[in-house]
Amino acid sequence: MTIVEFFQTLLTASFFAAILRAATPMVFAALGGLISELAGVINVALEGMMLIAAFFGVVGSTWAASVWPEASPLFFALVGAAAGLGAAMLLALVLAVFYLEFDANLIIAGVGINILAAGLTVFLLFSISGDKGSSAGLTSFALPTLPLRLLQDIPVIGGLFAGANGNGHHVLVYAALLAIGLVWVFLHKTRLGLRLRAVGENPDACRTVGVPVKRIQYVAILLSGFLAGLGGIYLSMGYLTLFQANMTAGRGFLALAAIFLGARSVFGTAGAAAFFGLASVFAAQLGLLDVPTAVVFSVAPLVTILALLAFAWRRQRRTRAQVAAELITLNARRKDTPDAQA
Amino acid sequence: MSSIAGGQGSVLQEVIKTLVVIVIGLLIGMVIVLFISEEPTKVFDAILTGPLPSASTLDDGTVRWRGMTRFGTFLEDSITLALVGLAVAIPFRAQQFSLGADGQMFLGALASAVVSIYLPLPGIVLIPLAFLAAVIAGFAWGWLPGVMKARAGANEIVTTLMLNVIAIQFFIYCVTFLMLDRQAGFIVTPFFQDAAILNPLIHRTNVTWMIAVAPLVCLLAYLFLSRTNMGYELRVVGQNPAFGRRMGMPVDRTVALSMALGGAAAGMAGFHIANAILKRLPSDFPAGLGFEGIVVALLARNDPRLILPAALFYGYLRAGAQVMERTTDVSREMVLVVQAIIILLIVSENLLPRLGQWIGLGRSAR
Amino acid sequence: MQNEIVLAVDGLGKTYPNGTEAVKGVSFDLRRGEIHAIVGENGAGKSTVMKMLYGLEQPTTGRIAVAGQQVRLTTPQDAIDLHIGLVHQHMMLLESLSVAENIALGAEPVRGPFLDRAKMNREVAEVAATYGMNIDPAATVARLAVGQKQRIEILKVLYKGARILLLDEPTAVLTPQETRDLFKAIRGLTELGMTVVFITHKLVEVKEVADRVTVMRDGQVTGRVEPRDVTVAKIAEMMVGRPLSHKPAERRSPDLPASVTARDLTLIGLDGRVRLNRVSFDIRPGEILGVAGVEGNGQAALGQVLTGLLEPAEGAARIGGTVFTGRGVAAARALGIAAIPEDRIHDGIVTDMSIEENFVAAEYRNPRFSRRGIRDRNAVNAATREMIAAFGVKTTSEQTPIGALSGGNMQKVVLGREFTTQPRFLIAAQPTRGVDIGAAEGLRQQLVDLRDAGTAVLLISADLEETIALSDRIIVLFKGQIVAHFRAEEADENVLGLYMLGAERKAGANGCIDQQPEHAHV
Amino acid sequence: QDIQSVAFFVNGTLGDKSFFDSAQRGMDRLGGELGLETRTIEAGFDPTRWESALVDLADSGEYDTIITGTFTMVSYVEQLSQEFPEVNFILFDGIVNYAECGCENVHSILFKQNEGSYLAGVLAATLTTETTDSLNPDPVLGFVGGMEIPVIQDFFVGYKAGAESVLTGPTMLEQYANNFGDPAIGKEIALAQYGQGADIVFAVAGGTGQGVLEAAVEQGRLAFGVDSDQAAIFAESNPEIANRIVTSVLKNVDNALVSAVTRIQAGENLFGTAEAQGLETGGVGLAINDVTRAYVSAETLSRLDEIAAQIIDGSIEVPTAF
Ligand SMILES: Nc1ncnc2c1ncn2[C@@H]1O[C@H](COP(=O)(O)OP(=O)(O)OP(=O)(O)O)[C@@H](O)[C@H]1O
Ligand SMILES: Nc1ncnc2c1ncn2[C@@H]1O[C@H](COP(=O)(O)OP(=O)(O)OP(=O)(O)O)[C@@H](O)[C@H]1O
Ligand SMILES: [Mg+2]
Ligand SMILES: [Mg+2]
Repeated sequence: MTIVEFFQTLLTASFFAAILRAATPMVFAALGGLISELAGVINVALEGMMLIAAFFGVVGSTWAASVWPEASPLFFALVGAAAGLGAAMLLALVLAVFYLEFDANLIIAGVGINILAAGLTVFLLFSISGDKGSSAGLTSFALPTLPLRLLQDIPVIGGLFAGANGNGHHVLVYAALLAIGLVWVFLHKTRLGLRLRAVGENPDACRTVGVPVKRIQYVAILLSGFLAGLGGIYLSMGYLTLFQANMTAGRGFLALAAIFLGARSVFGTAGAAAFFGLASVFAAQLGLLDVPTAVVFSVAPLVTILALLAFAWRRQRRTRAQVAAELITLNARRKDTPDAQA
Repeated sequence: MSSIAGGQGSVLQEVIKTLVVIVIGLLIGMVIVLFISEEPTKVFDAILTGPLPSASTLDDGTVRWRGMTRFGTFLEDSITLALVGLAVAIPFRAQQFSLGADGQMFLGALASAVVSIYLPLPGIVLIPLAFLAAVIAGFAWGWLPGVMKARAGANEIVTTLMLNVIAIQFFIYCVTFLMLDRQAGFIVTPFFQDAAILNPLIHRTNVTWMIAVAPLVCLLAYLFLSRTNMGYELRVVGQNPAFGRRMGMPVDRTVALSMALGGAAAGMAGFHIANAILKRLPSDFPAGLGFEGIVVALLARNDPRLILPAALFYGYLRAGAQVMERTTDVSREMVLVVQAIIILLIVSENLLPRLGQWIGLGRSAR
Repeated sequence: MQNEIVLAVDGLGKTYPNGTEAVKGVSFDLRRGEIHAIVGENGAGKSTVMKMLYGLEQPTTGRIAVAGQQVRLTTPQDAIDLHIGLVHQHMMLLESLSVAENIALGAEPVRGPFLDRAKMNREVAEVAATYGMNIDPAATVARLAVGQKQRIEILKVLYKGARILLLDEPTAVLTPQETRDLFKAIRGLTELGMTVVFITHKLVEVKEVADRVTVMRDGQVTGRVEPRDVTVAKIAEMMVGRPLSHKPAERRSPDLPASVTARDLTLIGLDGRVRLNRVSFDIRPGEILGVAGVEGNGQAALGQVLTGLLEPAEGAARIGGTVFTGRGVAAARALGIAAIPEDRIHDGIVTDMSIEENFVAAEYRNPRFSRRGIRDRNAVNAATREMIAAFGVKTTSEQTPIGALSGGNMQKVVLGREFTTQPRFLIAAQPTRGVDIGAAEGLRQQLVDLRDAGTAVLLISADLEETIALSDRIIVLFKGQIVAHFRAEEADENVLGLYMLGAERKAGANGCIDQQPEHAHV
Repeated sequence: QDIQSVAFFVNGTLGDKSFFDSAQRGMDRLGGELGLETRTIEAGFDPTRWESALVDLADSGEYDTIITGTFTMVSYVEQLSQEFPEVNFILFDGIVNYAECGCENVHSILFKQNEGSYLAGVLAATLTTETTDSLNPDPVLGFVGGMEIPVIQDFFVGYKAGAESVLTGPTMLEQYANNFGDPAIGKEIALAQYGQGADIVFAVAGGTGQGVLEAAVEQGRLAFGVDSDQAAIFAESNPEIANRIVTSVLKNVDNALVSAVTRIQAGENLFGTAEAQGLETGGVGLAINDVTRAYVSAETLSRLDEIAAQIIDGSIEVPTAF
């Protein structure tokens, strides 16, 4: 395949759909991470929270099907989703209790949570299905794909809503897009959002005006568990319809990076997560060009690092320019009004 | 987060607290084992005495030692753990949350492999050269995020995680395309030259003179931190960079140096794994050891003097866990779960008082 | 009505978890409409009492009664519900948020889960107007001056309906004029029936404004007086436990050529704001040049430029002819520059390290203390002991973490460290801020001794009394420019205040010796 | 030599739906059918532990025979066979260098996965031309490998040769995921290959391959599985997926192990030798099941049988990656 052909494939709606698909889990997790980061609690355990949600999503749906065999697959999937989200939030609660009650170091506790999730999912998977690798032996149910006919009929951009094969995108893809807006509204338009950001900036100041700092940090960590959980169940009940040991494969860590790459703003973070999605789609497709995958997989982290450096460089250059400009106006002013001095 | 820089509180107090928490963690693990295992006594035996060799007298009266390998695994593992523990502890002392030990270790191993495979030199030169190459590679890969932090304020958690990915992919690329042993049938470099391979000190193990190097490095790290100006700067900058700046200390250089020194220790771990244990490098070199380093650093409260005991303890635990997963019905995943619980408990500065408070609710309410 | 007791504490005690017995059996009461001052040395327990009244700390013993009802205050919200408000010793503001958000935080008007920003701004403006403190609700706090921030702190409390205001050292950073404005506002509040408690180290203020004074020492109440009845010296004696001899430093202006010459120092901040605008001055060896100015007008920036932390955009300062600005801290220190930072905890010490390791920080590379990068711990230890003796640091050992010392003792170590370097030029920023009268006297004497040994000193202090008492000459900074230059004996707090607020300015003023200092007649 | 107790050393974990699981089925049969004492040790994915765990196992003296697989273990087995002459080793999917190490106590079993793949290539090429709803007039065939290693490449080489024996110049998409455990990447790659017009994607990628199967469902295209009969694995739990897996290239490690042990029990001395299991011995093959029969005409099936016979008798020579 030639480069030209390759780039032609990039410009199709299905490529756009692929980016959305790949970005969705990271958008969720990054938004979750952003919320807790803004509340002053960096969440290194996004990975583990996603993983545990992915697992319980699958197991929950299987379980629902065995308990209420006559109900609909959508119901099974919803039960699974609830189980997955519940599990992720439970894990978030563990992190919160250890950090907020037991004064555990946040980063290391996060690492511990990740190990816990990795061990627990495989252990339970084996106990339930007798298989350590994946849940292939279980019948699990995915959340549905939603065609939005009205939007798809819009000329030109309608194609973006077509999804991979005209059936629209997965519900959670829409949910992720919606979540970007909702998180922004939450952070900037609600009382809880204001308090949350205030807690992150100066907890002591909040305490003195009666803002319950600890309670708000609990809420922030649980919310980040909830959003990471959405990312997790998307992986196992949308992107794929199975659980695979360690199937998050570092997406939680990329989500964490996205927060910083996005300069801790909602849209920046979502944009950075989308970029990581793009990079992973590239990684999958560049293979067709005979580029070694090792090179392709290095692109996203490399760009992240370069972007962080570029931010810093631009910031420095901008302040230097600002200082220089101010000096010029200052000198001009001095010349205009020589008697400011005399 | 200040607790992580360590150094405060009496050492004895910290050690006792750590021990109590470890005991609690182990007890919780044992309770779990009681629930899931049908042979709990065998499990406890495996985890507590598994790493030790056993002697048996044969019919002809000769004594046969079995399990030297297990004992060796325990020692080998402890060496690696001590080095990656140091790799985490030194940056932590400067208040840098480096999660980059993994990548640094990969590159250290790779650099050592290049020397060990391709330079036709006698062992007496080759081994020190390979060691040096590993140290320099680790140093450089640690220095990089250090400079980015110091100069550009780039969050080191993010940069080190990203640099890990890059290092690992680079490693895979090198092994797959540049150093591949085409005869092997899997993705691996050729065996190192014999001269580059460290000789085992104990039969059937890979315990080599690295067993002397690891404690020596810990000692050097301790002397560096406590006796040298640079070590002093590192501690000051870790606790209060603004103060360091006002005292005219080279804060940026110190931040970068702390990460680079951590990287050097990680590079040594890479050398140990490459030249003492694997003797060639497969593309699926073990990732995740950096996180184990965090546990060791934590157990040792970032004090280089305690790194070795902590590594030995943790190494023993891990070796016991391996014996357990190989000889009993408890799976390796359960070991991970128990390990995670111990980590969580150990980092909980306030665990005992808070638990006491919860248990004695009635009393504290008064 | 005037005598109605709105709050009473009885036998209040507090032992911190680390064993510090900060407050022991304190009793006092507050009457409606009074201004009640609480004075005491550092660590006397004043802030701790306030925190207990505000629900931030729980008393270990004793009772608190509000309007005759015994109460338990477990969170600030409990106190707020009882109409008690605390303005902290340190500013507690969210710099990135707006004035209105800061003021309303904790009691934000909402519509459902959403903030009602319009209502919030309106209400904040109303409250501000009611109490005569005009302020723009939409402004970002980071951009405001200290005096305005102080006002926000008080509005925060009033907005939440406080009737009892606890003000912990509200005047520490204010000019006399701002202080007077504040007192006027406080008077207004008490006339509306509110009760104000304020803590201060400035006894003159107490005399000026308080209806009653409670004196604390060592966690206990050692005196309850009406300031009308006693002298300042008497209150000071109750605080310290012994009479204080208050003799002003003897001045001697040496007629030597200047050793430190700063010319046209200009600094532009990262946000493009002009922090220093052509600041020029000279200091002779053995001379103290005082800098007066409201916080935020360039004193801190001046200190940071002179210590080498920041590079000036224009201009330079020389010592003995050698430029020492813009070359980094280490270079400046090598030329004999020393500095006492204004924020002791943040910039002056490493709390978790020992006195010894804090002491050696300025000179650890000196061959006295290290050779070839290897530290000589015995030498450090010996020198530390010497310093502890010379400066009278109260400690059990030189290995004690410095964070365990009281503020005054910490400051002694900081001074000890900088003085031991035998500097040619010392920049002393707020050398006695937050230090009690007794310790402050000692520190001032040390400063004077250093001056007498021939060191040039730049004294930056928010305490005008101190500036006037110690300096030989005084410059006033306003918006980064020198607006006046006085001989200290001719300066007067009120006149200085006018310049500090920008109400008066001398065109082209600078602090050079060839510019004849002005006489203080306005 | 008598075999009584057998330990299976897994340099990884079970659950790969691939040859480790297949080998484990063999172990189960050794325990059940032959009544041997068996034990499986999962050493995990950390290569620094493999050598010592294997030594420990040999040293324990509890098992007279150790079974282990993959080329990764070759050098360890070579070394240990000399150190522990009293222990027997059976190595599958790898071969020791008998000339150099002697290895009198090692039996090596290789699989000619290229032969099975050749048949898969023929079948894929036939299907893609028979399928009328093909998007792409030029035949395109996909292949997703786990890692670029000879054992996996061997599958591709055979697959390609088979396809080329039917069609002239089919487009062969060959891509490696660098990972045996990331189904999401597998799915993304497969979607891309389907997007390139591939009707069939052959997944030789362990867990990563499950993503390929899901992509097939989503795109309504076809997939080939590997090692075990993957349609059978999914038949009950997920018929939608099973119905997309036309066939799987089988690597019957279980059969090979059971047969080797049985022959040794019967007195045949296999130690010190290597054997290659191909179509002839039933070590590899194509899974033919209901799904296969639903997609493939009877005549194509019988043609596959003919080709298999030709491979066995040597009239067709299948290229290999080794
Ligand atoms: N959180 C705390 N934990 C332990 N000790 C404390 C704590 N806060 C204050 N202390 C100690 O309690 C004593 C009283 O402190 P407090 O802050 O009440 O003094 P203060 O009178 O307000 O002093 P200052 O004039 O310096 O503000 C001091 O010895 C102080 O070191
Ligand atoms: N050019 C600069 N380069 C780097 N940092 C700067 C620069 N200008 C100002 N800053 C930073 O901004 C902070 C505030 O400076 P600013 O000039 O407002 O202080 P100031 O007016 O002297 O304060 P105050 O007198 O209230 O203590 C300084 O402490 C410094 O850290
Ligand atoms: Mg106080
Ligand atoms: Mg200023």
